[in-house]
Amino acid sequence: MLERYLTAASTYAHWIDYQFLLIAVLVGFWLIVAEGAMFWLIFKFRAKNGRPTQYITGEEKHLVRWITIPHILVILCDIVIIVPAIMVWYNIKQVLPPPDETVRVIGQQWAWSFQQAGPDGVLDTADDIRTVGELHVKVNTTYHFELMSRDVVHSFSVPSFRLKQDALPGRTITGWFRPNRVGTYDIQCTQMCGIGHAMMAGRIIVETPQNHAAWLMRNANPAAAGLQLPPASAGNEAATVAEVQR
Amino acid sequence: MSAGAKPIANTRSGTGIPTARLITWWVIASEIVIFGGLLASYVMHRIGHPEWAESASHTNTWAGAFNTFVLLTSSLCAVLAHKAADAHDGPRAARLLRLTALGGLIFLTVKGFEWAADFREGFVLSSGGFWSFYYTLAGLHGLHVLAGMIIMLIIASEAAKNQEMQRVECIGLYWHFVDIVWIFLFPLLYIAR
Amino acid sequence: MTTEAHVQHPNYVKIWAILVVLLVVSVLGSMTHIRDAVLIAAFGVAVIKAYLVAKNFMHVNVEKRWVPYLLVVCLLFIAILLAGVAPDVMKNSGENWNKNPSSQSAPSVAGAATKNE
Amino acid sequence: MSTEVQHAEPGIFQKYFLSTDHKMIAMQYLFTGMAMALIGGFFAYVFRMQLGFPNQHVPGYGLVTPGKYNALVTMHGSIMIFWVAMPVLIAAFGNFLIPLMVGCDDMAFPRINRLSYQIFLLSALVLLASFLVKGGPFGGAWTGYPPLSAVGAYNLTPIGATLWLLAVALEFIAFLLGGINFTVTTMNSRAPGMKMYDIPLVVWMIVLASVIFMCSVGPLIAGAVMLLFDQTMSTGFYDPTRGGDPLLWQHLFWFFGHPEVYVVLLPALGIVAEVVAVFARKKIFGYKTVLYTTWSVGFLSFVVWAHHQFVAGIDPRMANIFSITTLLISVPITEMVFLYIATLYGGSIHLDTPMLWGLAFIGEFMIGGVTGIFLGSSGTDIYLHDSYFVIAHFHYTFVPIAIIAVYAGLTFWYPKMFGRMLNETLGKIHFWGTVIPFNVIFIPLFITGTAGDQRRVYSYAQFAEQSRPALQHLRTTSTIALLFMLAFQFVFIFNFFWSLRRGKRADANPWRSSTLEWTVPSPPPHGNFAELPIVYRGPYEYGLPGCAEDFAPQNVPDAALAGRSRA
Repeated sequence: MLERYLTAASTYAHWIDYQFLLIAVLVGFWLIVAEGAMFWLIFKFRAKNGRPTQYITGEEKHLVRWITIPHILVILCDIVIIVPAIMVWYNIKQVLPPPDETVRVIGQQWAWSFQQAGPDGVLDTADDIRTVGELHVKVNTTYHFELMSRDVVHSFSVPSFRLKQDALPGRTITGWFRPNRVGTYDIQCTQMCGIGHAMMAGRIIVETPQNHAAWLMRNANPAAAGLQLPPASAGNEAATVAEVQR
Repeated sequence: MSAGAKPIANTRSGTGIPTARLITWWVIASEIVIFGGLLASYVMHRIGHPEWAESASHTNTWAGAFNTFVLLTSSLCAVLAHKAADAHDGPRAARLLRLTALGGLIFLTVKGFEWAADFREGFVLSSGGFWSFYYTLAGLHGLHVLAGMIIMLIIASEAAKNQEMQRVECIGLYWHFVDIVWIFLFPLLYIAR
Repeated sequence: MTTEAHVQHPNYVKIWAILVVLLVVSVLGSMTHIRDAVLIAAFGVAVIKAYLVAKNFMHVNVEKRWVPYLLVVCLLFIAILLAGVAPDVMKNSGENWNKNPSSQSAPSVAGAATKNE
Repeated sequence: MSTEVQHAEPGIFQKYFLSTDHKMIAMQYLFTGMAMALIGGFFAYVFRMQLGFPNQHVPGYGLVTPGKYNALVTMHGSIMIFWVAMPVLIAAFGNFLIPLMVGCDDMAFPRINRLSYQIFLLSALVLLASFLVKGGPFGGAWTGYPPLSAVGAYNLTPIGATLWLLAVALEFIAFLLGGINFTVTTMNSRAPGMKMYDIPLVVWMIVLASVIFMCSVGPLIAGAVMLLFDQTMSTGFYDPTRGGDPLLWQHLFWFFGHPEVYVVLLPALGIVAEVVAVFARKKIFGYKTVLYTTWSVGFLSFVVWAHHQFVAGIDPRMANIFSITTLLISVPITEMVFLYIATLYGGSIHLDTPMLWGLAFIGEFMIGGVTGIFLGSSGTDIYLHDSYFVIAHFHYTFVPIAIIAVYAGLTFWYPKMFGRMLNETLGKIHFWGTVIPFNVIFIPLFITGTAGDQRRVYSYAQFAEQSRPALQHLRTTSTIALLFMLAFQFVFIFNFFWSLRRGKRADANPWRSSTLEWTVPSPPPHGNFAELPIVYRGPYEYGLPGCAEDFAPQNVPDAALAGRSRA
């Protein structure tokens, strides 16, 4: 149900969408039942003069049953909801599949910056690529992200991946995502982090392996040289996206 | 409602406990949760940061021990005051309450000297995690001792005229609670190193 | 309004003496510098002293039953707080996260936070 | 045993500002709460205009910059919870109703009661002062997470942040004093014959709310002392580079935060129970069950707090425990709502304005409760946390609590408070003019929330996925609906002040209700009861067989019941 509102672009996105749908169905049913019961009772027992009210204490067995049975069913629905919810949480936040690549995501007051392994594929080497506000990833590859913050609490959120994790200063939090759809998606900061909270937008660009390799070459600085920010986004990037969009 | 006249509501005792003591128990319950929260945060940080033990070793255990002794003695005077109040001996209760308040004063002066020594050694509120908690905990406790002393002197002045004798027991309860908080503070701040 | 003597007053000075002895025990315990002995002595003594003060000085034993229950429930809430918060604040690492050693904050990134267009 | 107390006729200042009469203190809380509601509502108008019509001049305010937006959102949240919901729901109704419904002349400690209002007024003034200081009011969200709230360089409102924290701390102290007074009065000063199960539900609920507040606010007061030192004395309680931990504040805050939302919910449930029982002319269905579920909700509210922090960096293993306890707490709340609906069965429902508000509360609160399940289950919370779905969820619980239930209580007890009847037609216009726009405000926000809108963001221009025109239309519709809702509030304000002088004069028991406050003239004189009542039965004896009228007041002996003519 969620994908009607926002594209699902990572493997575990549809787990969360199914969980949302499951809750929506169960909870929606009980909402309609309860609201319907209320309006029906209001209509049926509206004040007609001459009709005295019944003296009901609430201990009458045959009436209490009308509450305990739906209540037990609601509890069953709760259990039906909680089990998949915990499984979804367990598989997203607790169990991290083996990473193909690792990215370091650093939140600071009012920008996301990223550190990726350069052509040598190893992080924290001289040829790492550091970008600000833009993260280039390969499609169908499992990424681990090491999330840190340099000042206040930020929250790394990619709605299309259904990914959200707060970045706490003083902590390194590891999570994973595996994009399965090429395209450009928003990165948001969803935790109040001061005056520039709304300006902290980033973009995560999911590319085909060829485009990613090309980008890697373009941005790999010679091993010894200092850090180099990415050139203005390449002209042909829009073309590659269209060409790949099957 | 002139200030003096008590409402009927204050005189009734549906639970069998007079309203003065009932409200004291509720004050103590909410104080437990306040000191509990602060002590819980301190304990978690102490276990999480073993390196604080080094700065904890600079606290003066003797001053802490003497202060515990002072508070225990003043608690004794407080409960003797309650015994005197039960025997409707107002002046004696007032004298004992004033002795208890004196104990509190001694406690605060010893703490004053202790803190002065710590300041001279350069340990202030913002010099590290342990010292922040040390001054916050001891400071909040000291404020409660001070508040207890002031209220105690007011109650003592009324008890001397055999008025409002039930309040002697209530301020005694509060004082014992402040003593128990110090009983836990003493090992946490002075002995755990 | 006089208070009806709802408590029988035990020998307070005797209890006070026990408390002072316990205090001396805990201070001596701290002299031994055996880490665990010190902690057990100090906190064990503290719990006993707190029990003595509560029972004898505060007359909790003769109070209405629900008063000690109320105080214990408040302590229970603090225990719940401790149980819920300890895995994060007390420990330096956990499942998929660890605290950076406090000296080293997150690595710096070259250049100011330039917004790329 | 009459209660004539001879004292000089008090002067204006003495009578209105230094009075220790619980009814006067209730009015002070009520009017301060309503004034702060106007301020909070104005802030909502301003930042909704910025969201509905981005970056345009907001009439009556000017241009909303990101810094101002953060401050507006923070102050709207803080004011509406701490300075509107709690004072009006707990202190105003609590102070007015508890002595009257429990059958005594005043609160057990009138001067502590007066002190609690004075400290509350001081806290409100300290908060208002933070609007005028350099840098403006605090802008780091009503939760005030450090290091943003602890370091002036990060939040750019250092003085505002400290004043906000002091104001909140003072407000806590005011409600500790008030809460203790309510609890002691209800426990000790009940009328003879009023046993535990004869206490009206609204008194039970306000007392339980005060107890939950007292037990949960402690750790946050400790946290606030630590945050104050971090802000002013450069200590490092929440500074990770100096051994502190920002998560400690989040835990202490939400350990208080979640019981806090039940603290404001319970008085609203109590008011609605009274209103529904009176206007359906029916005994509450299962009074004891409602009480037991209230107790279990009260206790469970202490073990659910970290569902606000699923993705906030707590250990992922803890999230499952809190997800289970959150689903657990939805069980007693469901039972209570079912019992309220079951009360309507077999009744004769008079749809006067208070009843309309009461039923609207049940209907709207169910939507709020139901959408909580999406956020309580840890799986979906990964996506929905800090999105507009959360905003819509908690407004579907807070607006029924702080606005709909308060209007139910005000329209129900207005005749008793002021001796005049409110105008019914104006009441109905105001009812429909508030409830319908309310839904049109927040249903679209559910949709924008599921589409990924994050909260506390002054404009979505930077985010491609969120600047889709469809979402902007929803935000604009929501803003326009808010304008309608705010406009209709003036109908109530007019009705409130017009009826003060020219409303139909109300007798002692206009709604033919059976609780004790309706046995005294309205407005009740000083000292309330000419003859302190003795209680013979429970509060909701409606439709009692063998009784001349369809209600049996609590203070009428059984023998005299049959012979009662229609008074």
